[in-house]
Amino acid sequence: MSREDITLLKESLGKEELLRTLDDGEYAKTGFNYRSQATHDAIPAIAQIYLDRGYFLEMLTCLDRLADDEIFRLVYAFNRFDRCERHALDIDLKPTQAVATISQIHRSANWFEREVCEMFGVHFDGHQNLKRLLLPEDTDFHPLLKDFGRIEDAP
Amino acid sequence: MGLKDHDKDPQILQPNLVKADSEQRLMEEAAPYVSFHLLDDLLNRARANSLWPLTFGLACCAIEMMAAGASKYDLDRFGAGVFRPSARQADVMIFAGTISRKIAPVIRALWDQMPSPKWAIAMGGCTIDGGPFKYPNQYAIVEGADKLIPVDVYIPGCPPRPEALINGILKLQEKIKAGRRFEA
Amino acid sequence: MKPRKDAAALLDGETYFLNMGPQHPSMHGVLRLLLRLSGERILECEPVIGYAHRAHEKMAENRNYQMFLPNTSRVDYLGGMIYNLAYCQAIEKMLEIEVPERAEYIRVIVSELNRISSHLLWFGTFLLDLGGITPFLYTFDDREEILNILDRVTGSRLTYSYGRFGGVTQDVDQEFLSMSTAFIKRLRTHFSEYHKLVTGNVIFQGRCRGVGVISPDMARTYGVTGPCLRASGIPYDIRKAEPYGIYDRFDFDVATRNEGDNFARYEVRLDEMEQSCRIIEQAIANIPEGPIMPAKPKKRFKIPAGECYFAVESPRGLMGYYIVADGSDIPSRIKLRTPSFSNLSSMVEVLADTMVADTIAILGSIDLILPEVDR
Amino acid sequence: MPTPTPTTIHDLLGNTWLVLLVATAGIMAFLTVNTLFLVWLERKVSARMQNRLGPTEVGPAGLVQTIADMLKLISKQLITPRLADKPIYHLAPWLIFLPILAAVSLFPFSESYVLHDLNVGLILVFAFAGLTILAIFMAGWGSNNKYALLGAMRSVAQNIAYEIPLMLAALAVTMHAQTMSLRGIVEAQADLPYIFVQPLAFVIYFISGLAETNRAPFDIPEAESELIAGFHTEYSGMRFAMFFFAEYSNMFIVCMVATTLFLGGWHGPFGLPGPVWFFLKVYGLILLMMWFRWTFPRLRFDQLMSFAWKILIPLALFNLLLTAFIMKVVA
Repeated sequence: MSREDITLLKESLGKEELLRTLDDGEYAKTGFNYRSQATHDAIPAIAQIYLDRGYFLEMLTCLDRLADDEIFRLVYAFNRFDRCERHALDIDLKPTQAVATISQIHRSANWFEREVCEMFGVHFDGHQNLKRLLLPEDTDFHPLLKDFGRIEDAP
Repeated sequence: MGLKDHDKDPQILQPNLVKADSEQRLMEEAAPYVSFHLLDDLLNRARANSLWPLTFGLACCAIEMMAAGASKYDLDRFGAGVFRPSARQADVMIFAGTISRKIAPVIRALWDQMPSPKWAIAMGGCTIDGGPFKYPNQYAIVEGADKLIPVDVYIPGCPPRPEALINGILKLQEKIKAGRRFEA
Repeated sequence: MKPRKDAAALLDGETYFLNMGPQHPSMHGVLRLLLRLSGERILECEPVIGYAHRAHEKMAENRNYQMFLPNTSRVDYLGGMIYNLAYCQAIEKMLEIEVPERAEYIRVIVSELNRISSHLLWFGTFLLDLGGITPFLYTFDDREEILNILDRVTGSRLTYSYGRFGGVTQDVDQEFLSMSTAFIKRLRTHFSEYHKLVTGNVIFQGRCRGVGVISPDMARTYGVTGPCLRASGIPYDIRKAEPYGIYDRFDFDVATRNEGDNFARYEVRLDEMEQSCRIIEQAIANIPEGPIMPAKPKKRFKIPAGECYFAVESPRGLMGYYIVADGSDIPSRIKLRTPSFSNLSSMVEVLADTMVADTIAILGSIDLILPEVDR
Repeated sequence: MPTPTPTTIHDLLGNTWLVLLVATAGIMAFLTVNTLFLVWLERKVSARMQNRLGPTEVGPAGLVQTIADMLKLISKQLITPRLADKPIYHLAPWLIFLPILAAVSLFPFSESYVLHDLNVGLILVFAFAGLTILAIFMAGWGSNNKYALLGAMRSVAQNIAYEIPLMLAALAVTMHAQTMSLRGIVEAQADLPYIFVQPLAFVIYFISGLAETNRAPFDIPEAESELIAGFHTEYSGMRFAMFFFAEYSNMFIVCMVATTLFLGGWHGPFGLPGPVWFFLKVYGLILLMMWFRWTFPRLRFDQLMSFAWKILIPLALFNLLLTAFIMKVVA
């Protein structure tokens, strides 16, 4: 893990308006070299910086924390090809909030965002084709929500 | 035969079933007097020995289906190795893998496209009852191929070995030779 | 006679739509492609996926960590061993379990055997997509050998549940090792046959060279990984970039090509099989005696709140488990980052402006496993 | 050398109508048995090439396998797609089926077994074979299925492209033989088969013939991995069987023409009956075709076309000119 790159990232990302926090990710334990948190409107700018610096979007997923904190947490993982440098970026959303799409910046986000929208009902503003990805198009539920499809609710 | 029997039949409420039922009864009643036994026998034997499966894999089992068609197991020995990509030319549909709810209508359409007489083999746990993906309140899969179409032979396993598939096909051959189809 | 709008369009040179799949002989399962065509040239392509969606991620939230183990090998049934062991390794990382040396070596051997068998199957089906039927049967023959070997220790041909948290279920014997050695020898002699039959063939080269080029930039923005990425000139292999298990102990090369076309992907996979053979040989030479499970394996456990991302190199690329624990014995969330998902998403761009026949060739060359895309 | 008077079937039976009936029945029976045998052979040959056994369980060495297949196909339901163009859809299998009967009747299996000996026999064979394209296009169009139509269009383009080198190659032979009668061409090869005189023409003819019969590596109209089953995607049961029958019979015809034109027909280096030599050569060529099919991957459509127009046709023209030039100079 190169120090210079982190300094660079800190300079561009660590600005108050983009990131709320920027911590060491404890790689040995979590697999992330860096972990940061941002507000929901900062993500396009951050994604652009990552793209310019040679990162790719490895994963985007969502955690349903409605029961505990009444939030959805979007987890973006950026990584690069020339060395292992995995950065996690958390974005906390209130259930009613939408987040800006980065599908025009990292094109892999296109399907990731569709999947998150399908599974959790999180809306991505500006996404061109936010229809169902894995489930039939007439599906009316979001299966990965914690209160959906619990075994104990089964008839 | 008269309608009297049918009047008592609760199935009268389902007209389609009644029609099929009355046809079947007609066949059964006529059977002792009218018989193309020799021809039936010959055709059944031909059908049994020429089961062309539809090239249609759903998931893991499809790989074992391919393996069964490959050199080591060689389904072609039994005349069942001619995998036809077009449903119009296939005789047997091997369900090889999990049936998701999204694919279910497609399967139904494919089955309807196949010309009679046709047969279905449910290969693997998923197509028998949902297999490992079945749990209370699941949302993704259809629990068993027989929810969609009538299945003739069930082959358990996850996935079944190619030997098991061959055995299933031999069982289907026996069934066809005996002239039995779509038992309830 | 009904008006045949699409058919007429085909003759008039207008554009029309063609629906490929989900039942199509070369959609590798249940992929569906919506194509807008002009003649045989593709103007637009939209993959429709989800026909093999089996809700693995929801199932993970419904059962404890051990019970999810059998699911893992069914996500990607061709790299089942690698997926299965990766899940164990992720849990071991979270629980900080030490894995015995011998188990680590066994894991490497079976993983690489699994990788070879996956590549062999790809080789056959790729040629099948191109219309060459016989190579498919030859590679299946070789593949059966691997399945025999793995069947011997795991009891399963395809969907292995061989890994346990802390080791593996069964120890391997000398017979297993000698079978593996014999297989590598056999495979190497067969490689020259494959080259004679396929690689040098003019028709094959004509179908592959310059077709379906993925540029390095395109690969990055779509998150393409695995052989598809390495064929574009980027030597990114998790086994080297982020060595897991004991992969840092082995001497092997990352196969790359620069062209990024079908042929490059073909060559990369062939080279990779050879590299896997090298790894297996080294592992067989160095495998120590000893236990295959920790002295006190964890039978029932809870994982303290926290999260872990664990990536491995599956036959198709970067495969990651993102596991979030909430302190109970049931995972709060398991996200599977699967390579085919991202690789397939790049097809929207790669397939544009190709011929129908090329579509089949390109899809074949990127090696899709649909249940892995749909999870 | 005095030529023996050909004994035709007319001399044996006398009555023209009877001749027609017997000959048609005879050819039908022969072609059916031949197709069944060829399909069985193909399955066996491919199996051996692929370390398999092929059909073994149905009859001795699986010989009854294809009969079972045929009986099954006869007894299958015939499905007509609702939106099909019905007259065309129904006519297509017949149209692909009937010209084959006509074409086969023209071949001299030996010097004495000739059904019709016409002085334009070669042209007629090609003319009948040309009808196949029409039938394929009708099948593709009538099915109202995009895959079928794509297959049909590919087939038309391919057949037109490959018919030209096919004809040009055959033309070079007729220049040598100075006749278009198939019998005459064979008789002209009593000393030396034309393959030694016209090796290039033979290669061109054989490649074009593969393309004409839609055999791999030119099986583009029914490219299984691309177009499901191509032009016959929507055909089931017996109608499909007729296409299947036509494919193998066309293969047979192409090889018979090759034998007649290039391999010296019924002539052989040592004394076996004429028909034996004839069929040995034909089946040898068919085996070669099968070998190709199970070895090569498939060409792409544009590659196929450019191969025909840019390589085969110029080569065939060159060969024709060269033949004409040499014959003029030598004469």
